[in-house]
Amino acid sequence: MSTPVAPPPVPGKKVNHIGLEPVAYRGGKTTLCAGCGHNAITERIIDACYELGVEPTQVIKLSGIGCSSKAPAYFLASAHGFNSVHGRMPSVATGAVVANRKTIAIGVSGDGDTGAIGIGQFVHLMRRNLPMVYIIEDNGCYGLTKGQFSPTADLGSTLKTGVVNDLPPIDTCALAIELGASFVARSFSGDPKQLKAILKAAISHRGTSMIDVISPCVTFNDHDGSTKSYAYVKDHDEPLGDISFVPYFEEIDVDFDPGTTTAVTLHNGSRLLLTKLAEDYQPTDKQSALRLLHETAVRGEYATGIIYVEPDKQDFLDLLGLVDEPLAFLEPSRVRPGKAALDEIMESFR
Amino acid sequence: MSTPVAPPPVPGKKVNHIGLEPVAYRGGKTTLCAGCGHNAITERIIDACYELGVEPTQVIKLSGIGCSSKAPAYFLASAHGFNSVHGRMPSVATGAVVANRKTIAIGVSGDGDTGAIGIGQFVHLMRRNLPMVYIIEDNGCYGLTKGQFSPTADLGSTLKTGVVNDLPPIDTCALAIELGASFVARSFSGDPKQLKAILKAAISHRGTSMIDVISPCVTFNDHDGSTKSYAYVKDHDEPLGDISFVPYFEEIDVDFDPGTTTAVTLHNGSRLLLTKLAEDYQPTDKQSALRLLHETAVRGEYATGIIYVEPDKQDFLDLLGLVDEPLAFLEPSRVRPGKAALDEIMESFR
Amino acid sequence: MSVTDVAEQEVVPQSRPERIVNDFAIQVATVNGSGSQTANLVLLRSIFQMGVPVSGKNMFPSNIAGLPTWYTIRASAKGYVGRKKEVDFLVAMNPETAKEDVLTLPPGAAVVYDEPLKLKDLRTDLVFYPVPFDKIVGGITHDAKLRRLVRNMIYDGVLSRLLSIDREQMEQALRKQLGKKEKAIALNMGALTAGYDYAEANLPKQDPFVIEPMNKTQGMILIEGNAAAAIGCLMAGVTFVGWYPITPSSSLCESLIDYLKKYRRDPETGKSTYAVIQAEDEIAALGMVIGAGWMGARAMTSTAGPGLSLMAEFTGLGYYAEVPAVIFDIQRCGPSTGLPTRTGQQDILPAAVLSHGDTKHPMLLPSSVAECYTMAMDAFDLAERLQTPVFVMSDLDLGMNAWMAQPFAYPTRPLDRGKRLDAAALARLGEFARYRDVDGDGIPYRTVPGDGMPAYFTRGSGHNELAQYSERADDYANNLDRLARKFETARTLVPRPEVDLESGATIGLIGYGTSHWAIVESRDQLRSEQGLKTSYLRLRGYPFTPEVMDFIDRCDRVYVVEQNRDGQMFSLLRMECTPAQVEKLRSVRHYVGLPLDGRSVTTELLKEEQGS
Amino acid sequence: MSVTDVAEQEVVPQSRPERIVNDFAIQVATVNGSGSQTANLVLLRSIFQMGVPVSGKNMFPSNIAGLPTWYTIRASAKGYVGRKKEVDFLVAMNPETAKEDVLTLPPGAAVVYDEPLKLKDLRTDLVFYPVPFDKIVGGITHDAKLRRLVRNMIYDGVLSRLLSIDREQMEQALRKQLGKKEKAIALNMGALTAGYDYAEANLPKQDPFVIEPMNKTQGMILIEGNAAAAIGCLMAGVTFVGWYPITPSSSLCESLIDYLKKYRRDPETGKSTYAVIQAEDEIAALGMVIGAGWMGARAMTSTAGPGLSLMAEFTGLGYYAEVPAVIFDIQRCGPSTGLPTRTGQQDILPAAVLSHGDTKHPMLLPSSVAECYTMAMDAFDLAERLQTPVFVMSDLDLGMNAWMAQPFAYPTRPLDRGKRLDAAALARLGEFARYRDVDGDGIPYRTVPGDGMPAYFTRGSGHNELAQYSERADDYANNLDRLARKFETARTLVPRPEVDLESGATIGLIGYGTSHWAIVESRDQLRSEQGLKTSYLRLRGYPFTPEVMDFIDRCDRVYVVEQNRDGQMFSLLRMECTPAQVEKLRSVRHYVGLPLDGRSVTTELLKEEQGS
Ligand SMILES: Cc1ncc(C[n+]2csc(CCOP(=O)(O)OP(=O)(O)O)c2C)c(N)n1
Ligand SMILES: Cc1ncc(C[n+]2csc(CCOP(=O)(O)OP(=O)(O)O)c2C)c(N)n1
Ligand code: SF4
Ligand code: SF4
Ligand SMILES: [Mg+2]
Ligand SMILES: [Mg+2]
Repeated sequence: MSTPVAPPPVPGKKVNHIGLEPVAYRGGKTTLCAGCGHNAITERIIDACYELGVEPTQVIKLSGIGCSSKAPAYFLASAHGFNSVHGRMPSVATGAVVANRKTIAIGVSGDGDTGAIGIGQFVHLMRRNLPMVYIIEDNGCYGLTKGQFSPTADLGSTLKTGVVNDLPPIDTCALAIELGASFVARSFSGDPKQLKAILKAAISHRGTSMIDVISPCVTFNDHDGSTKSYAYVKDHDEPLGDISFVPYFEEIDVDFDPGTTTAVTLHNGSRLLLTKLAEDYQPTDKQSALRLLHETAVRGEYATGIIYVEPDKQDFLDLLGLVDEPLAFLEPSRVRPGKAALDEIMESFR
Repeated sequence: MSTPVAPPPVPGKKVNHIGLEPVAYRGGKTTLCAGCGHNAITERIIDACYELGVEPTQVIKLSGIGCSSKAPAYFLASAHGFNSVHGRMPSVATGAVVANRKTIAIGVSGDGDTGAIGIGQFVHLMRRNLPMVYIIEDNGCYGLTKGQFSPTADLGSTLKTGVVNDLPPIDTCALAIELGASFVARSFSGDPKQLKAILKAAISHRGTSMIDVISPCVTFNDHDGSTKSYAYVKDHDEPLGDISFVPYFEEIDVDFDPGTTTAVTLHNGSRLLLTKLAEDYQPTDKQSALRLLHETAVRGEYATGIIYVEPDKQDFLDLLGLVDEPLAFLEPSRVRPGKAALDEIMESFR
Repeated sequence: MSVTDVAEQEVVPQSRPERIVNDFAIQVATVNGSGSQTANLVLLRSIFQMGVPVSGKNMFPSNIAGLPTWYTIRASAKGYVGRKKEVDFLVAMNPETAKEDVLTLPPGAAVVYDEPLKLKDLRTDLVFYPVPFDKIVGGITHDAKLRRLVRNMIYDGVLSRLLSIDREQMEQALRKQLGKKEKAIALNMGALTAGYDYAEANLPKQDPFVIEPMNKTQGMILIEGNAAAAIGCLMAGVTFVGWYPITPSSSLCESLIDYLKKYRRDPETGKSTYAVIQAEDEIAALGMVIGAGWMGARAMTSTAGPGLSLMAEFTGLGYYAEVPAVIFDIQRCGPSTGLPTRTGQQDILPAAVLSHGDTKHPMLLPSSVAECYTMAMDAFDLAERLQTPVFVMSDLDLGMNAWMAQPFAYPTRPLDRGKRLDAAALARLGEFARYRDVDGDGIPYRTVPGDGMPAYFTRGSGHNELAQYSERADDYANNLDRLARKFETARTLVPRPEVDLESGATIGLIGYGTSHWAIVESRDQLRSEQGLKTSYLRLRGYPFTPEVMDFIDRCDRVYVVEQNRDGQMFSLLRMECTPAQVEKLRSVRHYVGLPLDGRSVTTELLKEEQGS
Repeated sequence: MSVTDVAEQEVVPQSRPERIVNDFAIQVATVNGSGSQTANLVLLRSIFQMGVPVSGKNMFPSNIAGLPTWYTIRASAKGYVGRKKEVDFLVAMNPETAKEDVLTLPPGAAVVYDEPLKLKDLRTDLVFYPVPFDKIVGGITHDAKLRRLVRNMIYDGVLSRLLSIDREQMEQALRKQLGKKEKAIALNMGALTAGYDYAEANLPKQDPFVIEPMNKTQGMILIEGNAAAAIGCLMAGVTFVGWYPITPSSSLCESLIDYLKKYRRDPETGKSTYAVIQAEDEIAALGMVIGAGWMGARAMTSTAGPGLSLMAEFTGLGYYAEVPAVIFDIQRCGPSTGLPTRTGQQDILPAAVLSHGDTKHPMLLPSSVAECYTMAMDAFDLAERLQTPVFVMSDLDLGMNAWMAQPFAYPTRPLDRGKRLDAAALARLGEFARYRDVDGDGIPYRTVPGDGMPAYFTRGSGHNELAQYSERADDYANNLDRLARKFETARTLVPRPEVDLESGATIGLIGYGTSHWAIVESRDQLRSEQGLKTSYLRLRGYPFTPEVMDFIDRCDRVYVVEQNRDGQMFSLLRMECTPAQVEKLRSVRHYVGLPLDGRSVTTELLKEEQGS
């Protein structure tokens, strides 16, 4: 059966505060490339859920289509999952969360899934402030269809084929803030400490928690202008002539202090500048959050951390004024009005 | 025939600098409600094109679906027009402009057409900075389908049926600036002087000119909390019981000095606060433009004027590196490579 | 009337009898946005209240105000409620169309018209009643806005006099329309009376048309199909609605919102036992429905052609991931944007096979407002029973026009929530295999998040019985075969057709949806005018049930009557019928955007019969 | 091989002859991302260079690295290039699938395997050749990454020895593959030689399979259908491409981009005579194409099932607004997401009737890479001639696998830009009426912005001949009738079928697309094994041309062979055929995601024949 039930905790074994072992938070074996940033994010989701003591069966996992969107199969095996269609996970999540308000929804998307085909649904999800965690596993390319640019690709980056990206990237964090998401963060798949902390905060937040996680595609993402770029390596290391060959990479790990900037060298040799928000950064002002994003972007840096949060904003379920019980489980007597109601209605048409 | 050719100018008659009379810029008879803001915008488009001396046959007029999207039929009768499908005009415009770079494209959309179903294509159009004028005729509702909320409806506004809008509006100007549009303005259908001036600037700009024009729907848009709202009037003036009745209104005109805030009372009695940008406002800084939008929004005001402009930004046609001639009109010899090319290609597969 | 198809010339003008009682069509030609709806509905309702079977059809333009619009009221002692092509009594208020409207009338018709239009001289074979509306309205109120508004009520008064429609019934109908707005009622009654008085004083009756009381509408209601469907959804216990406005479907969700607000708020907390979300488009609307249905909610959406097209991808996902969803398609005419305010049955074939990659879907085919109500409930039960998207194919004519009906009966059947795995079932089956055909009907058991049963991973992609990802050929083929089996099960569950086998008839008719009303009338015409007996099968569901094939077998020739160009149901039948059955099938198609009328069916059928 | 359908047990294992020359299938089972593509293509190409007809089929998973993948190379002296179900020679490199791969082999097959997999004892009726790949690769390089990469080249060396494939041809093929990368070539040749040497020293030949030189591929090319289609688009003078990546269609636009860059830049300015835009999704991709086509550019997009579904609304707009557009559908298996890396012909019916509100579309049906090339050109001509969206229905098997072909001929026909109004035509016609059927073929004249001719207003909505907005019934019906007439004109313009009438044959086969190759082989099997003669019609376009009906008339029974569950082309035929023709039609369907093979057709047909 596809959903192993967690074995009863053995005394002395490591368990969390609801008595579950880490294994209860694991999922199927990944089919992503070794070293793919997405796998690291999966691990952090597992860690965060374990440490928070989230009840796995209370979680629903949703995604669109892409390498990233496969991730929900790789964590929380005992949670229901829905790998839906490309770019339209937000609508499926909206229906699902509204139908059962007791669930914790974790959505995983890609930068193509969200930024291209899915940007319309993304905009409206953010605007609704639907309570869910929305993770973009952001590698600036379409991994699953073999490396085309996504709308978060950096200006001037090049494809393996030499095509140069001429369009400016969409900043999903700035967009989410502009549109009304009440928790907006950015992190890096290779920064386990920060990412886990953000995920825990995101799961605990009530409202849309949007996290853009930079998550390098070791197979296709490829920045030009670096002498160690994939293109460069390919030219100078001739045996790599097989286009179907996927090199094996170790995952990258970084750990740096809040308030500092660190440079990460990616597998293809390109450099990523990460600026960690200082501990005293106040993420409650929209204007400063947007300014921060623009200023770091101009410097070619990514600001990471919790960029904006509005803890008390009404979420979509509040706005809908739903009963406390999940809509999906209401008794027939509560959803089919009595005969008197029908009679009254009929009378109005007489 | 649907496209009357402008009569040769009569000496002594009023003509513009390319020798055309105002009538050459007119279109079919409007089928919109009397007093609809959209009609006023149509008039300003006619004025602006006439005064600029735009060659009407060089213009293409594009739209999605909605009352607003009918507008292209009502100006420049001798220009080709395309009333396409709901929310997808940006893609049609993209194909059209790229296919013939010599055209001047004027797109007309609604707030539902752009903000709801079309927001994804809007985002990507802005990002591409496609040279065209993109006008949103913004009434905060779906006129053509009888008054449902659109995503630009104000928080707390009510439908005729009493439904209250709980979601915050999307600010299409802030979004356009964030996404890379190089000319972003807001105006009011009832401010002919400002609107015409903005339209002239927009047509003259090279890149995407996005103009959000507040354009009241006299038939359906209806703000609560005003004792003169449509709902209020309906309650207190009982004969208005007919749901198919559309009141007849005169168009509203305002004209006010830069730097002041003007309150406009709409037909339904609700008030609109317009802040006209001071003459020394510098619309070239993204950050200040965004700040301005947010600050005025918080005060419940609309800032009108040219909010942001980046005159030298490369447009999409530059990025594509197209030949100077329209792609649509290239000679067969320029688009079908010679036999040598095919031979060379065949050789590569041998 | 300028937009309608012109009455066939073959219908030989007979010399009219002196009195034509309760059997004629009134058409009111106005400009939309001019507030004629109240006047028209009062007219309709007062005839209805007099016990005379009646139907009303609104032909309105795709804008909000200022374009021609026509409202046709047909009184029919025999109970015909389909469209009647010939207009007998015209009320010409619209200068733009008046001339053409008059020119297309059959001889002997009567015309009430706004005097300044000077229509009198257009023809000599009609009865003309000029009415100086502006002058009359001047005597009623000085407020210009109100004048425009009550002007239309004057023609109600004129007609009340000319057609002998009880003025008290008119007042009662007006009160029904306007509720407690006494001032408005008084004003409108004033206009009505003024019209009546004018007619009495100036317009001697010259035409044969009169309304006389009957008792054929006792206890009945007058309701639009969309409202009826909304009531069905309410009674079906819908808990989730995701929608996007589109004509002619919006009023379904909008009525539903009203009912939900009134009848589905928790009496203690005031909180809602439902959610309605106006989505950003139809893709999102169906996406939400799929999400909610997957979660176990009774979820639905409603749309029209362009929305149907946009729902193609998600419908395929629903089919393969096996998620219940109810989709109302209130069909309109043509493409995006087509003629959004005209009717048709043009989405039948696309809906049946919507999406790519081998998909087919059950459809319910309501003909009446009563079926809009019952089939809404059927649709939810079927969707959950079959775990698949189910389409309810209504149309503009049914959805947006007022139809007579017996009051709807309270449902006796409990909600069918389908095969949901519970502890007992799990114990019995030993193991949960989401996509295993345990019962041989192709329908597997499902669990939903939060029900305490085992989870599974849902995907459109290839999967095995355990819902595990699989690209294996055998898994793929097995799954497809099971889905095909499930479609065979659907065949046993969709509503059976209504069959009327006439003894001695060799000709059969197959129809569905609103075409029904034209067929009923056409059969009578064929019988009375040609002595031609016909049998009739009205389809109520797809896939086709065995009765359909039986019916064809019993006939020599079968005419499939429908409102589209391509013979879409005819094509679906052709795909399944035996050659002998195909041999018998003929296609009768109507595609002008206006509801099908009996005469067109009769003419078309006779033409074919002469050929065959 | 675990994901494929298992070879039928009915195929009685015959005692194999001692030498089987140029008539067997090699299958290489690896893990994707392990870089086996070079080794496999070198193998394919070297056999091809030896003059032996060959085909290669890649069965790859829907991820990027780490899952099982199979590459099958079929050598066939007779020139069969369809799939062969039985694998004769397995190269087992993947521990995960090795066991099942071996267990499903027919008796007498040979297995080269990675020694540690210990497959020898699984069966006694096979020939096993263990090869210690890691040990051998250790002797070639010390760089771990390079080792993983060239490891696969070793099996090429082993096969070169065992199957007598010329090592020089292998080197040449390798050079073709790697271009001028001397270091890479040297390294790979080292691995190849090491494999060869190992086999020579340790693996005495025990199986019957050998490759011997022939001269059947002289002058031919090896090319994938998507590349061929791209070349066709290039030669068709495409100027606008709007696309969105999706397997298996991406490589069409990606190859096209390469060609356009090389051959369509202005020699003087370096500027492009084309534009390619990666759209934000398929709706936008087709929207752009419609915009560009409306403007007069030759515009196209390419997609697969999920994208087709998303294009439904715009396709209907294109149909009704009469805008040329070329849409390639490289069909894959199942729904969204389905099996994106498996093949099928499952979008035929949805594409034919895509969109709502009475629509139907011409389709071109390429079977070969040559037709991918020619039909790409045909599609642009047809789209402009007919002013409508035209679909080219390819599939994954054709689009992404390498096929032999004669080099493509340079087009002799000039571009057909269709009925564009010019001054002369305007003078002749007197007036421009965008939607008037001047020539009786349903095709009106058009103008485009900037051509100096009169403008018109384009809309999906109802319009009259002058392109003016109209909701009139007669305008609507006239327009629909003209569009139907235009579809009849399309019938005369789409490519005619290829018909092979065998004298004395009573049975006919109808096929299209890649099913062709299985049908060719099946016909030979039927003839040689059963003495059963068959006639054959290969569809090349839709709507059906008269030849199709003629063909059916000439046969007693006609089997429609296709790769989907629902018999989609069979259904389209049933929709149009006379009852007598329907009587003859049978459906042979194959829907496992893998290319159809001749044996399956033969078996299925014989089963039906016995039944009939
Ligand atoms: C409608 C549709 N169009 C296209 C595709 C093909 N497709 C699959 S994944 C993908 C892009 C994935 O990119 P991203 O979301 O960034 O995920 P990544 O693989 O990079 O993690 C595309 C275009 C599809 N599945 N469905
Ligand atoms: C795919 C699709 N969905 C829905 C509709 C119905 N529809 C027509 S116009 C419109 C909204 C128009 O609102 P807006 O763009 O704000 O224009 P307005 O009428 O207010 O000017 C809708 C929902 C449609 N035509 N197509
Ligand atoms: S292709 Fe890129 S994104 Fe996809 S799994 Fe591999 S590394 Fe990750
Ligand atoms: S309904 Fe509103 S938006 Fe539409 S035409 Fe009338 S006033 Fe304008
Ligand atoms: Mg990505
Ligand atoms: Mg609007």
